[in-house]
Amino acid sequence: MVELTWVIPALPLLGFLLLLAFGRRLGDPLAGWLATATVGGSFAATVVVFLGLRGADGGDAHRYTQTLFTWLPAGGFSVDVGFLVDPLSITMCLFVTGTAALIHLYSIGYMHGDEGFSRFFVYMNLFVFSMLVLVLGDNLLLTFLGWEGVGACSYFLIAFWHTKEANASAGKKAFVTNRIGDWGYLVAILLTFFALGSITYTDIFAGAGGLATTTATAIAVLLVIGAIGKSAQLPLYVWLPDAMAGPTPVSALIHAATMVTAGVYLLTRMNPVIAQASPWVSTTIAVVGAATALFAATVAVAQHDIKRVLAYSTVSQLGYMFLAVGSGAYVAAIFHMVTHAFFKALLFLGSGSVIHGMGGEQDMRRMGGLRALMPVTAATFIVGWLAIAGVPPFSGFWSKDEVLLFAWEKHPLLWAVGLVTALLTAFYMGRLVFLTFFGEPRWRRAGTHPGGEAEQSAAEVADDGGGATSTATAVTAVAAEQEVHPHESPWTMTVPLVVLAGLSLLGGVINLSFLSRLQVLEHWLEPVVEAGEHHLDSSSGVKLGLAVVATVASLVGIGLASVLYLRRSAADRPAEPDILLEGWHYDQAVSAFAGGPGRRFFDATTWFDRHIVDGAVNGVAALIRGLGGVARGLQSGYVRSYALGVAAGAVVLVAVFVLRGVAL
Amino acid sequence: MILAATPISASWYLGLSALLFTVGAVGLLVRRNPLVMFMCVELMLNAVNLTFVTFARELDDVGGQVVVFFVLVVAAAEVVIGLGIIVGILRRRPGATADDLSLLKG
Amino acid sequence: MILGADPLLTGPIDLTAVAIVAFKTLLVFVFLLVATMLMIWFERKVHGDMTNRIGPNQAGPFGVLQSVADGIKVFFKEDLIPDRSDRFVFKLAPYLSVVPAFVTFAVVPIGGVFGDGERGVVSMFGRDTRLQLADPPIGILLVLAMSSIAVYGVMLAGWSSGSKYPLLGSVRASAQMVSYEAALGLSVVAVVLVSGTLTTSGIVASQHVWNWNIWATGAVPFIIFVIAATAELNRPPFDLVEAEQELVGGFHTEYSSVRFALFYLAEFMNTVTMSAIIVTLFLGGPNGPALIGPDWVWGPIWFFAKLLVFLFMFVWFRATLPRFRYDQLMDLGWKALIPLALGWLLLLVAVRVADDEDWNVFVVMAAALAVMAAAYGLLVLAFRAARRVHEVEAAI
Amino acid sequence: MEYAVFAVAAIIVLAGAFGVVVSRNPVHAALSLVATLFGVAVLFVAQEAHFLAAVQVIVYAGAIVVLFLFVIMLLGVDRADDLDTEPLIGQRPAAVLAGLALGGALVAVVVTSTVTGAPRSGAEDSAGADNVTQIGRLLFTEHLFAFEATSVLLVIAVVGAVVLARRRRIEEIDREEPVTDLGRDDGSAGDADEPVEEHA
Repeated sequence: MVELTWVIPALPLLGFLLLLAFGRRLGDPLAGWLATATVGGSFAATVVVFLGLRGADGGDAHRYTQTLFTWLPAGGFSVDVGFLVDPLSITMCLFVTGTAALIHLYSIGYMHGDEGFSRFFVYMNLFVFSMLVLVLGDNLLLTFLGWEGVGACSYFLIAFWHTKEANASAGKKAFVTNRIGDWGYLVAILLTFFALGSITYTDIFAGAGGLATTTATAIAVLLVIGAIGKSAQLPLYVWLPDAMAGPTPVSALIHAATMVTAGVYLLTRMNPVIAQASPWVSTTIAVVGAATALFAATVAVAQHDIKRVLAYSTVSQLGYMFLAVGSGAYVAAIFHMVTHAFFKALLFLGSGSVIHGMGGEQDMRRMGGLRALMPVTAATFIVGWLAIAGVPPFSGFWSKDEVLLFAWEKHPLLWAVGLVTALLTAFYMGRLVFLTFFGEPRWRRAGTHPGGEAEQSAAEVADDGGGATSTATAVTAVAAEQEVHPHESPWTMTVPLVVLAGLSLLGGVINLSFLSRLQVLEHWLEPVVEAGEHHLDSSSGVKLGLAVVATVASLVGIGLASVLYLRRSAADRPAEPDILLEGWHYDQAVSAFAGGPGRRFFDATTWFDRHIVDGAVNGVAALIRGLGGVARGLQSGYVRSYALGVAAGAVVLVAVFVLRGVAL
Repeated sequence: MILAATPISASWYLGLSALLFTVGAVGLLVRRNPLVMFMCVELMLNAVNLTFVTFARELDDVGGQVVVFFVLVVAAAEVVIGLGIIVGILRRRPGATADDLSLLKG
Repeated sequence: MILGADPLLTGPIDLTAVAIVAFKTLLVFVFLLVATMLMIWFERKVHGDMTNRIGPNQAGPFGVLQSVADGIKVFFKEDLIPDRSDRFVFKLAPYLSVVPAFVTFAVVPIGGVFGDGERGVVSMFGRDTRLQLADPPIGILLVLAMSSIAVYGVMLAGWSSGSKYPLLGSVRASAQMVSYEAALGLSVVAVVLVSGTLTTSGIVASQHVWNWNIWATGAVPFIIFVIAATAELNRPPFDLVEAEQELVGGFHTEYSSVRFALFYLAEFMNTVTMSAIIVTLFLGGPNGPALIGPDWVWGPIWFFAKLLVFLFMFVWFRATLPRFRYDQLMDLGWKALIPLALGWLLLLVAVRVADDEDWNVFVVMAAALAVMAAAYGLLVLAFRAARRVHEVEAAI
Repeated sequence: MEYAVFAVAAIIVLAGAFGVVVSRNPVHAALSLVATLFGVAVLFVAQEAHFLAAVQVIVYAGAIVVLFLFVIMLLGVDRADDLDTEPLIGQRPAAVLAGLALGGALVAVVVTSTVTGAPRSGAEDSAGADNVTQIGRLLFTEHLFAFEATSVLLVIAVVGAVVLARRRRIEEIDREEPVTDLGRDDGSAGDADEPVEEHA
């Protein structure tokens, strides 16, 4: 059954090719169903492979490599296109294909009526294919291929409504920011090949133990840079909030559930190398993660745009995963990745449903009281909220608890930051839920559009446009002049919501931490992370204490939010600090630097490029052109002259061989 | 009678095919009629075929003859297309020679 | 060497062997000439009878010597060479017509005993040999090669005359011959497939007793071969070459005297040769039951009997069938005979493979027929589309 | 006897080849080519390549040269060429020089070297079978792919020839191919407007 691995990425690829060729002809619902079917089939194949892998006996049987063909044979170096199936990759595949299938289904409803309907699914299928290549690739280069593939798809999809300036520039921003991380990854590949002579994972696992500490450190640092770029950590997080310009399903699939976790996946995959590196590397990872988590959580507190809140929340949760990786809790990182995929996808899709129902409106200050009008969306959203807030027994509780436990082991300060973040998470999510689904309806009051310049622009950048309308002005016009009639979404959108809500509720059972026997995920992933996994020796008392403290923190956050936002009307609500709304001015600082001293440096580089580099190239070209002009005389156009040349050449060749034969 | 008994040396055949090839090549260079030039190409192909067959016998390997078979087929295809082109040209420019078709000069 | 298969030449080559070969050559030559002369008389006589005329009856008994008389007359006529002709080619062309007919006949076995284990070998002057001039290992290919060479005579004769009608006649004739050669070759392939050899003696041997190829190949290749052969010979109803109404006299309009006689001779010689080839390929050649007397006598007797049937058939065609129009001729060749020959060949191959692999013959036949039906449908569609394009273009 | 066959055939081959080169009339050149082809076929037979000899005659003499003659006759380009002038300066001496050098070099190769090489592995499988069987076996086992490729090639060539030689209506030609001057230097501009000459 494991032999079916190639089917997993092949189906989305097939879907991509079919849609590319016939997408337009298939038209509105059909193209979407085709895409959903291929991804669903891919999920089914993953389940089959998973069962096959489970059925296999332990040890090496849990690692299976399927080589399809040799991709780049170059002397002693060759790269195969092959798939590595082990507990880690198959776990990733399961939730990637599963979530993707649900989101595809959701998109059929969400994208209905959009002129780029089939194009959307072309990109989505390509994305799923790339993501699966990333996850399943059995060497660093193939993973890099998938890595770039998802990056490209992310770019396409962020700028999906590319006719609008803001969307296009958001896409560009994501692309450029990711390049910085990719640079780190590329150099890491080269360094790995240099050090080990191979870039396949099996060889890396086998050879990692023999690496010198400095080499391992260098590789690890470079990989971390790559991961920071892809997973939107400080200081390269800036692209992710802007990436919300894409359609909401894209945000759910790419910028919450799957692609952004690639960095975490990469670090987990390469854990033997990180284990071999200096300890300060993992400490750095943990610190970066903790800082990002706290930073993003504070920013999320003040956002008005429903999707921006979720975006910063995603950054924050990714910080948790980094914290886990840095603390040596790879299983916890993956665990949190899985549960996060469930509830964050749910939240995004829920927000999409809200936006859809509101006719494109994204500002929470003009929502409220939607609970009654959109019962399914509201109910599932609340499940997602409780899960992300870490309220037991929702899935988020278990995974977050696990991360915090390891953070405590690493350093109590990290734990404290995590705890504060948890509190903030519960708070801002509570704020979001209360503003959106509770209180009095505020969408009827036309013309009241509070907020300063900054958030205006922020809202514009992050504007979604929904399925029906696509420009910010249109949205404002709709909100200002026409009555908005919020309504529940079609079944294709609510069914995924319900399924994801169920998963968010119950997702924790895969790794219940209070009994060793119930830590299924941990035992499952054990062979993959044994080199880097930190083993706990905390007593169950400590575990229980930490869990209680975390739960209390969550409840405090929710309570705080309810006090501030549940009952009060819009007027007497506390105003959020502007500095938080604008993300601590980080974005502006980056822009200012790039526009000021950075700009001058770039100009200098441009000058160098234009005059020295291009000059050399153009000079060579001019030289060739001159020589060509001279040689052009030979091209007389007379066939027989050419034939004469050929004959002369033949004579010379034969003569050379004859003379050589005589000489030898 | 002794002459008849000993098989003729391969060198004779090879030498003959060398001469045949040369004649064909020279013909290609000096004639201007595209049809005749084509025929000269056929001469050269035949010279090569003869060489193949000679080697096939010399080495006792039918592979050489198989190659000649393929050369024949390819020559047929080449002639068909070549003549098609020549027909196309001569129909519109009766009496055009190879030297008149020098539109592709540099 | 080319004659290697003949037991005469695998033995020592001495004076007897050379004498036998020379004798056989002479025999074939004389036989062919006499047969041709008689054929001319035969044709005129039968044709006359069929059209309620008497035919030649003055020269010799029943006019048998009419051809001799004609020959003498032609020899004494003035030999004209047109002014605008290409003299060298003009003189060469008649020989290019006659020679292939002779060469083809060289590979036809006209006698010999083809029994179990015996492959047409007879004893002659104490030496074993075959009753055919040559038996090259690629005998049947030689026949095809010669039939393609025969085009040259017609083509060059028409061109070298330096006149319009002969040129058109020759282009028509050569296009016709080249076209029908494909169908001819494909039906020969069916025979080769069944007989499993390229030598004419082998083909005859494989038809020993009553296992004639006309049955073994399922008659269709035979019919195709006869039609294509008639066209190759430029005989009625395919005699567009000399369509008097349009082309005066066809490619030999400008010829006279001996050169004309050579064309005339070649035409009838080809008829005889082609009949012999048909007999060899499909009707078992000299195979037949030996009734009384020595066995070897019966080979030539059966051979001539069969030959006569076909000679009569060709005359019959001429007397009864109207001439084809040129487009009908081409349509028949390219759109009917070639696809049919090809399809039948594939069917034979399928049966053959099924036989070798021990498959169910009926299933294979059914599948093959289904494929052929589909191919036929496609072909019909293609023709229809082509005709439509044609009509549209004609309308513009 | 083989010497006699070789000598006669060689003379025919070379005479035919010279005939191709020096004939003023393309039809004579084609006939000379046929002579050469026959000579080569005889040489094939002398080297026990019976099958190729037959195919040579059928394909080359029976089809290719006939095609040449067809083209010559249908296009009416059968008038004698002018062999006395040579527009490309120095082409003839250079050609003769190149020819001498090429011939000399090739003969030198033949003289100075010996035939080396080993029969193809597996050649002994078909040893004993006759020429046709051997070629057939090799063609349909080892060279099957090449064989199929040539069949595809032939189909393509046929389609290509039909497309190339299809006589389109005059207005269509004028619309599609405005450039009609095929490089003749005296380039009479009126060429473009003249209807295509009807030969046939």
